[in-house]
Amino acid sequence: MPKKYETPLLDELEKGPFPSFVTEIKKAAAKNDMAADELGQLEKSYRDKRGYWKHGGIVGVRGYGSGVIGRYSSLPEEFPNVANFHTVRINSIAGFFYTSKFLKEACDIWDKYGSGLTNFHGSTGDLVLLGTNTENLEPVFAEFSSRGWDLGGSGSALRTPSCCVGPARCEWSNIDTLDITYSITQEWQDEMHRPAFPYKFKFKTAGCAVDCIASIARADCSIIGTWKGNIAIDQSEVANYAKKGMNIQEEIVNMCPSKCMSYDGKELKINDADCVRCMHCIAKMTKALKPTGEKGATILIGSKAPFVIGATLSWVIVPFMKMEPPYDEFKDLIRKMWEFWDEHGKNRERIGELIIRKGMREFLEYIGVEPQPQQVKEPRRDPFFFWTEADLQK
Amino acid sequence: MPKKYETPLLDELEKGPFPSFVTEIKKAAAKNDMAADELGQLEKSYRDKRGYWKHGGIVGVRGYGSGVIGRYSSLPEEFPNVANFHTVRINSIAGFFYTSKFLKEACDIWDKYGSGLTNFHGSTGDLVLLGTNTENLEPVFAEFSSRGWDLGGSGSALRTPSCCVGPARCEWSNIDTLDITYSITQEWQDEMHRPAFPYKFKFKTAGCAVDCIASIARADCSIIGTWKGNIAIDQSEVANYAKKGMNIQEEIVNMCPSKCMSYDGKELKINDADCVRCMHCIAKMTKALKPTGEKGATILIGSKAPFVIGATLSWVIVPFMKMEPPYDEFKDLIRKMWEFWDEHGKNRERIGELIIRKGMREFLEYIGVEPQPQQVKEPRRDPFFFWTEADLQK
Amino acid sequence: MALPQRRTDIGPPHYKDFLPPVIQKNYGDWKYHEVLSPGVMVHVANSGDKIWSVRVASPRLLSTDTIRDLADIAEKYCGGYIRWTTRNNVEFLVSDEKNLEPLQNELKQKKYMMGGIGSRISNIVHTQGWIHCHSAASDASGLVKVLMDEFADYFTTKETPNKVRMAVACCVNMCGAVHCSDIAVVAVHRKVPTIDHDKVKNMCEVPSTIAACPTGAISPDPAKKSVKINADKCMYCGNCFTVCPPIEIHDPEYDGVAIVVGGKVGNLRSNPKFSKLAVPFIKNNPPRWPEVTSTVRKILDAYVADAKKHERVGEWIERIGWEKFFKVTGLPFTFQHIDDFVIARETFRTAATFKW
Amino acid sequence: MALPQRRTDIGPPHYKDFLPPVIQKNYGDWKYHEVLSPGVMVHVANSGDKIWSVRVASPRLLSTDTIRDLADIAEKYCGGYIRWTTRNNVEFLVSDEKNLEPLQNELKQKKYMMGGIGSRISNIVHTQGWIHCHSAASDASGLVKVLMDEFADYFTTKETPNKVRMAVACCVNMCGAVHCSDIAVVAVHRKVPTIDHDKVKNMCEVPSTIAACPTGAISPDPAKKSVKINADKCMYCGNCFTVCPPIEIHDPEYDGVAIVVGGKVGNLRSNPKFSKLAVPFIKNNPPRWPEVTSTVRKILDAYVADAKKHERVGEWIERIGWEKFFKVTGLPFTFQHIDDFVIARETFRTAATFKW
Ligand code: SRM
Ligand code: SRM
Ligand code: SRM
Ligand code: SRM
Ligand code: SF4
Ligand code: SF4
Ligand code: SF4
Ligand code: SF4
Ligand code: SF4
Ligand code: SF4
Ligand code: SF4
Ligand code: SF4
Repeated sequence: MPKKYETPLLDELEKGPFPSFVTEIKKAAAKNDMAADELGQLEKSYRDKRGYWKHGGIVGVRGYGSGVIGRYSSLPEEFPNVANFHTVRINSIAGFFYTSKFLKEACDIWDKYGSGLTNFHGSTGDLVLLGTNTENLEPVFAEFSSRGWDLGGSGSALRTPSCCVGPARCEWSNIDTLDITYSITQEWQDEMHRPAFPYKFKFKTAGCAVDCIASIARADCSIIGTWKGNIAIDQSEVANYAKKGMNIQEEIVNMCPSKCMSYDGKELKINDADCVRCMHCIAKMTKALKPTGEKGATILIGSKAPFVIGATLSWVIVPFMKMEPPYDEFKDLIRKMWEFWDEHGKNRERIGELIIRKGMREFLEYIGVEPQPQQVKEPRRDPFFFWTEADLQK
Repeated sequence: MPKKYETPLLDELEKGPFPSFVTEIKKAAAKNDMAADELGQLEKSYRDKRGYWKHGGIVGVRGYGSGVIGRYSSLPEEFPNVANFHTVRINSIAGFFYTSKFLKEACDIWDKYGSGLTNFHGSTGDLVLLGTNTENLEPVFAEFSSRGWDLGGSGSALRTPSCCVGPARCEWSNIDTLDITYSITQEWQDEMHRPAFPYKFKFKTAGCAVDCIASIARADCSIIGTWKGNIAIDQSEVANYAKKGMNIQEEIVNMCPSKCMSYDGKELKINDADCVRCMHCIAKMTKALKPTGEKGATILIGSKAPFVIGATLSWVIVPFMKMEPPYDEFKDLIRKMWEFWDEHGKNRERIGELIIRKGMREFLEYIGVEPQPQQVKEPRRDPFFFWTEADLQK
Repeated sequence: MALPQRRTDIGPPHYKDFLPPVIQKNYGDWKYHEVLSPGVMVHVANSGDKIWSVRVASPRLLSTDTIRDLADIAEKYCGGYIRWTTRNNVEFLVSDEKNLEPLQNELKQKKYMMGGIGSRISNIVHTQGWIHCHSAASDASGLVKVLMDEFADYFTTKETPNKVRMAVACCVNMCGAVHCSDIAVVAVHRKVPTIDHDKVKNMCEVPSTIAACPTGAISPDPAKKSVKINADKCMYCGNCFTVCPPIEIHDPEYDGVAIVVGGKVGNLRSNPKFSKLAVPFIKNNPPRWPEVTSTVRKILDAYVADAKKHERVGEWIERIGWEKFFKVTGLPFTFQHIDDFVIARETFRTAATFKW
Repeated sequence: MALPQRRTDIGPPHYKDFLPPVIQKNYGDWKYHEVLSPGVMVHVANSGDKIWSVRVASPRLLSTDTIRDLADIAEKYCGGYIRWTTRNNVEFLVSDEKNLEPLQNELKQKKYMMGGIGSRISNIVHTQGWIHCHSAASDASGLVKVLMDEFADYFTTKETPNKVRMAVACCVNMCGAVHCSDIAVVAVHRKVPTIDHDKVKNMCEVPSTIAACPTGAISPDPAKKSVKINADKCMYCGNCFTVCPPIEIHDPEYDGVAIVVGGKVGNLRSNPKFSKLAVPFIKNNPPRWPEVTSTVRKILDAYVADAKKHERVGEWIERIGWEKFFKVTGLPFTFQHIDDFVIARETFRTAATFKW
């Protein structure tokens, strides 16, 4: 029987309508020593207002440099079952689809070899197995991999790519987000499992500019579906929205960022040449509006958390690229980017930081992409700029 | 008789409808040796596509460190009369008003001691006497100062303050731009004439946010008139504008940046609490709209040309200050700023650059101004920030 | 018992094997969707086929017991098909309309919290906190729990002007999307780290420790074969601690959280935006951080009361102006709000336009 | 002849002594104004008094002959009262309506160019150029002359959607308001400066020369007691030349001008804005720089054709988007347009929204 801790503080977090993580830990703690000690240590953190984990060491499964986050308690005597307590990142399914069969199998494995605690999902998109001891890592990996599952990324490596539900269940997807995610994940297994980059690299793929996977904020490479063509309008559906009480002028026309819509109470018009494909009108009137024409993606680079130069959002590198299997054009572009990063990136320098340090020109020339106004919000303001010898001869 | 140069290239610039500076130089050159050589050297510059002036040396009038820009030709043999050819900056009248009497006297002096060429005005706002030889500097100064005129600034000093026409001939001025300019000019003669700052310092005063003196772009301290109160609306004048063909909805209401106006075809309404006092509606419907309530100024700091960190616009330090003679509150504030600059500024560091380097907090605390949301477009984005011991105890 | 044969670099299974048949059939061929209730939506394919999604909240940290229960329910009503959303909610994928009602009944009976679809508050993206991370300056799961308790009715029933995306990060590494969320909580330190010099020499690379500091506060201390920190420059970000364990940044007395607001990631109407600082600091007050929930409540109430339909928090604030945001929320504006980091100058008000 | 007694630090005369009586009387008490023609406006006081202003263009560089003529005219029709505007135009201040007509007749007859009032192109703010400055990479007065010739009808008669403020600066010191103008020309270099090392040691302060470089391209060259320039980092701004004369930056073959657009200083409608790079380089082609005038013409024509009433150039561009600006003007977008200076990252398009 696992040790039972008094948890007066955490018990407070079992109250209230939202499902309680404390209840989850207690469920596991009832039958699992690690989960029990996790609970005990957490109660102590709540009492002392501080964490009790130490930096992770290098720990993992044979042949892999990533996929496991090492973690050690700073109170190993008090909580021996989490003295070492590493998380295992299982590469999730594109779109986060599961079957009950797999889930149950996973639970069986994890109850046997781990804490019985999980995260569905980690912020990057892994299925996180939350804590086990060093000696269980190989068994966990063997169990999962033999069933067709593999580890995700960690460290200075490609991280588990993730995507929005896209074509699987959304009417707006311009690209096959799941297939892209699957394809790049398979393509770059080595890059994911054997850290050789200057720092981490993340892909996130969204089917449209709604960006339900937060790609523009949380991926070194953000792939965002878009189109070249008009928005088809079903005027009878427009009338239906109006009838149901939508104030089309206020809610749609006035909120269009490029002011390219008009509505006279009967007909909705769009000046497609001025549309910036923000998705607002389409999202709010899904039955009436539909993009038509060529589908593809905008490729943006560089978003990340605040360290070291402040948070960044990804910015446009390629305004439009066709995205069709096997995605060779895209993959070649990425390889070029990685080469550039490999050549110039400092240790712990994300690719976006490197481009900011080096300047867009050097990057674009290296990867062979033309300068285009779509890459910038506005041109430079101060008239200091470089000329190459070749430029001067033009 | 001054030397006559062939000027085939410059002659091209006497063609066309706009008054020609070449014609002006020729007029002076007809009777003035310096002007003649200026013309000759300029023709050569046009031919060779390069200037022929050297860096200025330290030159000026006795007891003054500023007011004269030293200039030497790099072709003294070829153009001996401009071998040294310094400009004299006469502090202009606030609002750039003149009388014919003064102008004629000035011309007489300048014909006698200078090139006969002027700039009405230099970009800072001085009456620029364009070029004379070193030995004429003292006489020019004696002639002007004995008539009640003084030199403006140059070098690392206070520069000649300037202002829009303001209350003298504009219905929108919230402050007495001329009086403020006169008062600070008189107050700080020493700061203007004996360079002791880390670098130049400019004041520009605009009566309202239209900013007809470009203060926000070209002054270390921009004083911009504003008000606290409502915009009074004369509905009959509104109707007149409509009658004369103004599309009030499109031209006024839709262009209001804070979207605080409405117009139903009869009555114009303003939600004054949301007005940001941009001046658009007032400027376009001057007969119908008038600010009421308390008048004063917003004090902004820091605009300058691109070197070294890129061009800056001035930003808000004090959102609202009463501006009444003798402007003590304002002057005390400026003295505090200068003290801060004096203490921390590097050589050739403008005050705005210093504040950017040091951070707003240090500056605001030094000058005794509270942090206020009006000072920023938006709060910081990255959650890295300082705490003083005092802050921590709060 | 022998372990099964391990395999390497096989990557995840193909997604197709996890899609319900109706999705496989109508893949990429959806026509529209309708939100039937806060917890239920239906997607209709061009073929006329439909799939219903029933969404329930999840604390993200799930025990195997709970996962088994979810799997059981999915088997009963969804042919075993279930998915998670990008914000960690669970979606039961119902292909057969007649299962919709019974499924919901069972979920209700088992006290699963349905909702989160449409213009409301969905689940809070968050991180490890004291549960598993060495870097945490606060706990993430606890903060999420108390916030979601506070706003539960906005998940299950009530509407907000547009979606409100919240996030919690337990340190400035921000493993959640704090930097682009409508309202987010991020844990921060406020004391200069202390250095265990003896350990630095063995455990840390001096150059990368120096490079880790965003403000250049760290320099070598050759005498001690260690580094030193210029206290005047340090803004307690903790990045040196990340790369060099003997640098200790935690301080229970002074650690706590900041609240940032107004970010978004979607491109609808206005461009993606960063969150900006609303409240620089609230002390850690576990287990229920009442000051945090009441402050977030203030912000949310002001937004709900004043925003136009479809306006996100950041869009609302930009329309009314930050000065008004501080006025209507009653939050104090402090020196901490004024940027002094790399792009500070771009945040200064270079205009004479503002509200009183 | 003996010089008169000099006086020091007396400052300029009091402005009151230079104001026409009607202005003195109605000072600060104006009610409204009306633009009667491109060169004439009347200001009406609350008292009912009026003052007419008649505006004429000036090349700014004036000979004493011309100033005397202006003074004569002012005496004849304005009681001697005259002023200059902040953009270097001349304004005759008429207190007596009956002088208005004769004044205009004389101005016409003497070929003064009346105009510049209202929504049109006014005079071009500019600088010294080859006329007086050592730093000039082009001439300012010449550029102004050819541009104002080109657009003279927009000064005297034709209207633009809103005022168009132009500026010319003869080097990147930008002694005009180039950085916030609707359309502006700024002279630039394109070659790494050369250094006369022997002179550097006597004439320059090494530390301030190094500090002058915006890109950190300059470092000490102790052997030569001079400095050296890292050619890869230098973007030919010329600031080192300003502080250290033996550094030569001029290169007639490679010097020329850039065109920037979209700036403004007023707060009306949109906040003050910086100008942005439209054309990185046009070779100096004196005396009439035809490539400059035709390029500015292209930009102006596109603006006039497409902007809404009251939209300034920058407001127009922001409405249509920069990608469309380059499209409608036909100007090429080059690497030079992409910022790589201090706030570069803030200019990157962090959104998926743009036009094709
Ligand atoms: C588990 C997870 C948080 C979670 O609870 O979901 C996580 C946890 C950690 N992150 Fe993270 N990051 C996680 C997603 C993110 C994200 C979000 C994302 O990927 O969408 C970010 C922000 C986006 C980005 O990449 O910038 C993120 C930005 C960081 C950073 C800052 C990186 C930077 O360039 O600034 C660090 C610091 C580091 O790399 O040393 C970091 C480091 C860490 C470490 C490894 C702590 C450390 O310094 O060694 C954390 C381990 C916690 C633990 O003990 O379990 N984690 N981390 C997420 C990964 C789960 C998964 O694989 O699905
Ligand atoms: C005469 C004038 C241009 C004109 O034709 O109108 C002028 C001329 C010079 N400026 Fe200027 N500046 C003049 C107004 C400006 C302005 C505009 C303003 O004041 O509104 C600016 C931009 C605003 C600002 O202050 O930043 C300006 C920014 C500079 C700079 C850059 C300063 C900086 O901090 O970046 C320099 C370089 C320097 O100070 O060494 C500069 C330096 C110079 C020097 C002294 C050249 C030098 O490096 O020594 C020029 C002397 C030219 C000559 O030989 O006659 N001048 N200078 C203007 C002064 C006339 C007057 O007193 O009325
Ligand atoms: C299921 C999910 C995708 C997935 O792969 O898992 C999803 C699904 C849908 N999103 Fe989303 N979004 C999902 C995360 C997001 C995210 C990402 C995030 O929050 O981190 C965003 C970006 C948020 C932002 O901008 O900060 C997002 C912003 C939207 C919006 C834009 C709202 C706006 O106007 O700003 C829409 C359109 C709308 O609501 O009109 C939308 C619309 C939709 C639609 C209607 C798309 C469709 O036609 O199927 C889906 C159901 C809407 C709903 O839940 O109300 N979805 N959606 C994610 C559900 C998360 C959750 O559990 O709540
Ligand atoms: C005379 C002068 C002030 C002075 O002290 O000398 C002046 C005078 C007036 N300005 Fe101005 N402005 C003067 C320079 C400016 C400047 C400064 C500059 O150009 O460097 C600006 C800022 C430009 C900018 O934003 O970049 C300026 C932007 C305006 C505007 C704003 C236009 C807009 O909508 O953006 C107005 C309002 C309007 O036109 O409706 C205005 C309006 C006016 C009014 C109507 C004010 C009044 O009620 O008397 C005056 C006559 C207007 C006219 O000329 O069309 N004035 N005006 C300046 C004449 C310069 C010239 O010779 O052309
Ligand atoms: S990002 Fe677009 S395609 Fe993907 S789920 Fe959201 S709305 Fe659908
Ligand atoms: S997608 Fe956006 S930009 Fe395009 S018409 Fe709709 S609202 Fe306007
Ligand atoms: S700035 Fe305002 S007060 Fe001054 S002249 Fe222009 S409009 Fe009039
Ligand atoms: S002054 Fe500007 S903000 Fe105020 S009502 Fe008029 S247009 Fe709107
Ligand atoms: S945000 Fe910080 S404390 Fe939280 S999981 Fe990420 S690295 Fe750890
Ligand atoms: S806590 Fe941050 S700012 Fe302080 S020394 Fe460490 S890295 Fe630098
Ligand atoms: S802009 Fe440059 S060249 Fe022109 S006057 Fe100013 S300092 Fe001299
Ligand atoms: S020209 Fe400018 S960039 Fe080049 S070395 Fe000189 S100061 Fe530096």
